[in-house]
Amino acid sequence: MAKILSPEEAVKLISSDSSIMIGGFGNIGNPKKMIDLIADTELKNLTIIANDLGTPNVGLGRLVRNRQIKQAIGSYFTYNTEAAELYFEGKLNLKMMPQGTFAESIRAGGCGIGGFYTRVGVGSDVTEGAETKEINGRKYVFVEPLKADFAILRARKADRLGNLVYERTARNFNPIMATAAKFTIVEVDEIVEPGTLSPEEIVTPFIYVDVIVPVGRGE
Amino acid sequence: MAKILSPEEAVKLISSDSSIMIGGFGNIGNPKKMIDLIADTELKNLTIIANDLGTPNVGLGRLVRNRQIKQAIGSYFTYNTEAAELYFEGKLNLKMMPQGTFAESIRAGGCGIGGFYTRVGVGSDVTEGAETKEINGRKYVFVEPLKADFAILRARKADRLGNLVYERTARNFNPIMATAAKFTIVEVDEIVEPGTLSPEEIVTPFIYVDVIVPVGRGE
Amino acid sequence: MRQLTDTEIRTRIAKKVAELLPDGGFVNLGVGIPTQAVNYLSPAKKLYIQTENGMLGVGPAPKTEADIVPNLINASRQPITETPGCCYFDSATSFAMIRSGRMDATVIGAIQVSERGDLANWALPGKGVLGPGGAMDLVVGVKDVIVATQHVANNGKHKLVENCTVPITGLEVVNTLVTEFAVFKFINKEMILVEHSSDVTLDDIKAMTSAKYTVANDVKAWEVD
Amino acid sequence: MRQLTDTEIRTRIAKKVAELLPDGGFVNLGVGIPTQAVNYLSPAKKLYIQTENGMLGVGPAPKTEADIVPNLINASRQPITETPGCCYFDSATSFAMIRSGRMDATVIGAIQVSERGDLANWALPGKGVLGPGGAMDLVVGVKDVIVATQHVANNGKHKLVENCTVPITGLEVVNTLVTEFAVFKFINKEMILVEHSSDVTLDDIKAMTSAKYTVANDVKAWEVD
Repeated sequence: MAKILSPEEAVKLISSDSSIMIGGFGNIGNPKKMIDLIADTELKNLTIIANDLGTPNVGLGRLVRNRQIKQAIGSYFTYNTEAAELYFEGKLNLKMMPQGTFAESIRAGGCGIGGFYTRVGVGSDVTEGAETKEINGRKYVFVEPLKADFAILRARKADRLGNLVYERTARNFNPIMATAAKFTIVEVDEIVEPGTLSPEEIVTPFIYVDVIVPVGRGE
Repeated sequence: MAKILSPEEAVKLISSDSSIMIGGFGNIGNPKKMIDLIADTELKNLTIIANDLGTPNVGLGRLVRNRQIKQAIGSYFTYNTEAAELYFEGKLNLKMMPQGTFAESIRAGGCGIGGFYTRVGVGSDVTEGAETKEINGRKYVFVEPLKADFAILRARKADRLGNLVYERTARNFNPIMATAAKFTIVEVDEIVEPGTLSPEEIVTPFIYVDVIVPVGRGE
Repeated sequence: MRQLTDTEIRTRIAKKVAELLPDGGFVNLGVGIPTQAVNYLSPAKKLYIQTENGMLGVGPAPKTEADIVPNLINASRQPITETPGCCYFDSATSFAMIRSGRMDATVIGAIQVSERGDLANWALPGKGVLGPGGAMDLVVGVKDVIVATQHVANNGKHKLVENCTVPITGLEVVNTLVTEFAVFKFINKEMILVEHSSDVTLDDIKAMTSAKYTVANDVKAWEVD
Repeated sequence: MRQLTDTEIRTRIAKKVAELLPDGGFVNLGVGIPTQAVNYLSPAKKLYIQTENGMLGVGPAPKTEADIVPNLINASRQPITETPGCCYFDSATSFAMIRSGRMDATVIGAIQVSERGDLANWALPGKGVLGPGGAMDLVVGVKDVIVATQHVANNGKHKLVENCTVPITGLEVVNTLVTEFAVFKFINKEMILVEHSSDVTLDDIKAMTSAKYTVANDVKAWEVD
C-alpha cells in the first residue's frame, strides 16, 4: 500500500548520486512539481533517465541549467539547446537511444529480463560497440535492461492503495518506469477510494507504487 | 478495419499444417465456438500454441482426441490426461515452457524482438539445449520469439473497427497472442460502435484484429 | 513423537506459513496447503494476493453459487472473488510482475528440496505432469520463496535431500522451507534450521533429513498440540 | 525545368505522398511534409494515424483554442484531437506496435538516402540534433518506409547518394522515396525509378542523382503544373 506524502516530504527521500527515471514526453505527463522541487535542492550528480530534457530552464531543463545532472539517458534531447551546448563542450554526458529501444529496455528492467535483441539502430552510431547476433540471417543488437533507484512519475488518478490511471498521451513512459525503479513516487491530480477505478482500466497496479503525491489537476 | 464474419465463415480461413495460437487459461477466455468448429473439420497437422489443452475431449481436448495436432506448445497440459497418454506413447509432440517465458516469447514474437534472456528455468529440463549467457554473474537462457499463422481468441466486446476489451481473468493470453499472429480472429460476446469503448480502457488496438466473430455472451 | 494425521500435518504447516507471510505483502499462493494458509492468518494481517493468470487483489472463494463471478478463476482453476482495488492484466504483464522483484512471497509445494535450496516440485518421471505452469517463474522472481511440504514422503523417503533426483524447478531458489516439524532458512547457499516443533528433538529432525544443514544458535521450538 | 519555390516543392511532395498512402492503412507521419500530406488525401481515402507517444486514431489539429484537448499531443508536440475508436497506450506498447509488422506506412524526411536504401535523417554532425527519437524504430518496423525529401539540398549538394556520409538512421530500410521530381522504389537492394514529374527528363533526374538506379520499364510521368 502506497504512502501519501506532500511534494516537500517526497523530495526529501531522493539522494544525490542516484539514478532517477522521470516520466513524460515533451512536457506532457511530467511530474512538474517534483522536478521543480528537485531543482530547488542541492541534489547533484544525478543520472536522469527520461525521453527528453524539457526545454532550456523549463522542466528537466532546470536541472540542466543547475548542473545537477551527471548523465542523461534518453531518446531526443534536441529541444533543450542548452543541453546541446553543454554536450558539445563536453560538460554533459548524454546517452541517446532509439525511442522504442529505450522504452523496451525500461520494460525489460522492470520485468526481470536480462536483455533482448533488436534490429533497430543496427549500423548506426547509437548502437556502436553493442554486442551483435545474427538471427534468421539478419543482424540484431543486444540491449541491456535499464533500471533506476527512483522513478518520479505523473498520473491522472491514484486510489489510496496506489493503483494508477493516466490521461491520454500523458501515459507515455510513466507505466513502464513505475516497474523499473527500486522506489516509485507518483504525482497525481487526485486520490480516490479503492474500488472507484474499474479493475479493467487500472494501468499501473499498486504493487509498483511506493509514494503518492497529490498536487491537484493541472499543477 | 476488421471484417465481421460468422464462425462458419471464419473457420474456412484456417488451413491444415498451419500454426495457431489459441487464447485462454483453464477453459476461461477460450474461443470455444471456433475450437468446436475446427474439431468438426478435417483440418490436420496443426501446431497449437496455447497455455493448456483443455480437458479430455473438451475444448482443445477435442483436437487431441481427433489427432488433429502435430505439436502443441504451452505451459501446463496436465489436466488433459489423454494428451499425457499420447505423449508418453510418442504419438503427440509437446513442447513445455515455463508459463511466464511462454507468455514473454509470444509478446516478443508480436513486437519484433529477436529474443531475450531470462533466469527462469535455468538448470531444468525445459531449457535443455538453450543457449546460455552470464549476465552480472548469473546464468540466463536465451528464448526465441514465438509467432503463428493464426491467432484465435476470445474477447468480451469489440467495436466495429476491431478494438477489444476483455473480462476479468478471461484476458490472460488473448492480448499478447493478438499481436503475434499473421492473421487474428476474435470471438466476441458483443459488437459495439466505435467510440463506445473508452479510449483509455481498450486493451487490444484494432490494428491487430483481422476478423471479429460475434457468438453471443456465454456461448 | 507421535504419528500425525494428514489433516494435522497440513494444518500445522498452513498455520506456520500464515505466521511467516508478511503483513501488507504481495503474495502468490500455489494449490493445496498454500491456499489453506490464508485461513489461519491473524485478523490484523492483510495480504494482497496475486494469481498468475492475471489478477492482483484476489478475494476469497465465493460462498454460494450466487456469489460466483463470471470469467473469474485463480491459477488452480477455482472460482474466486474481487476485492476493492483489485485489477486485471494479461499473462505477459502478470509474469512481468512476478519477475519484477516486487512480489514479497510465494508459497509452493515440493517433491524434493536440496541442501543448496534447489527445488523439484513439478514432475515425477512418468507421472503425467506435463509442464511446469508458473512455478519456475515464481521461484526465480519472488523475494521469499516459501516451500510448504511434509517433512518425509508417505512412503518414508526423504524429501529434504543432498541433491534432487527428480526434475528441477529451480536451482538455489528456496528461501524458506516449512514442514510439520521444522522451519529452515537458506542463506548464502547454506541450509539453516531456525525453528522446530515442540514434539520433536534436534536428533529427530536429523534422522528424517538427508540434506546437510546447520542449526541456528537461537533455534526456537514452537508449541504444538 | 524551372526553379520551384519551397512551397511548390513541399506541396508537390505532399500530394504524391498522399497518393501513395494506402486506403485503410495504419500510418505514422513524421514532422513537416509528412503531416502536410494528410491535407491532400482523396476524400474516399481513410487513414488510421498512429503517433509513437502513445495513440492510434489521431484526429486533425484542433481548429480553435476551445477545441484543445488536455494532455493530447502528437510526437511533434503539436496538439491533436481524438477520432471515434482511438485508443491510448504506453511507450513500450507503442513501439511494440511499430515493430510488430502491422503498420502499413511511415513517412519521414531525409538528409541523405543511399542507393541501397540506407537512410540518414537524424543528425548533421555538430548541428545539435541530440538523439534519434522514434525514427530508427519506425524505419525498421513499418512495412512501407516512405521517405519524403527535396531532390537536391538547397546548397546544391546531392541527397540521393552512393553512400551516406552523415550518421545513419537505418541500413537498407527505405522502400519508397518521393521527391518533387521522382518516385523511386527499393526492391532487393536495387533502387528503381518508377515515376517522374512531367517537367523533367530522365537525363535531368540523372544529373541530380548520385545514387545508381535503374529505370523501370513502365516508368510513368506525372502531370505537374
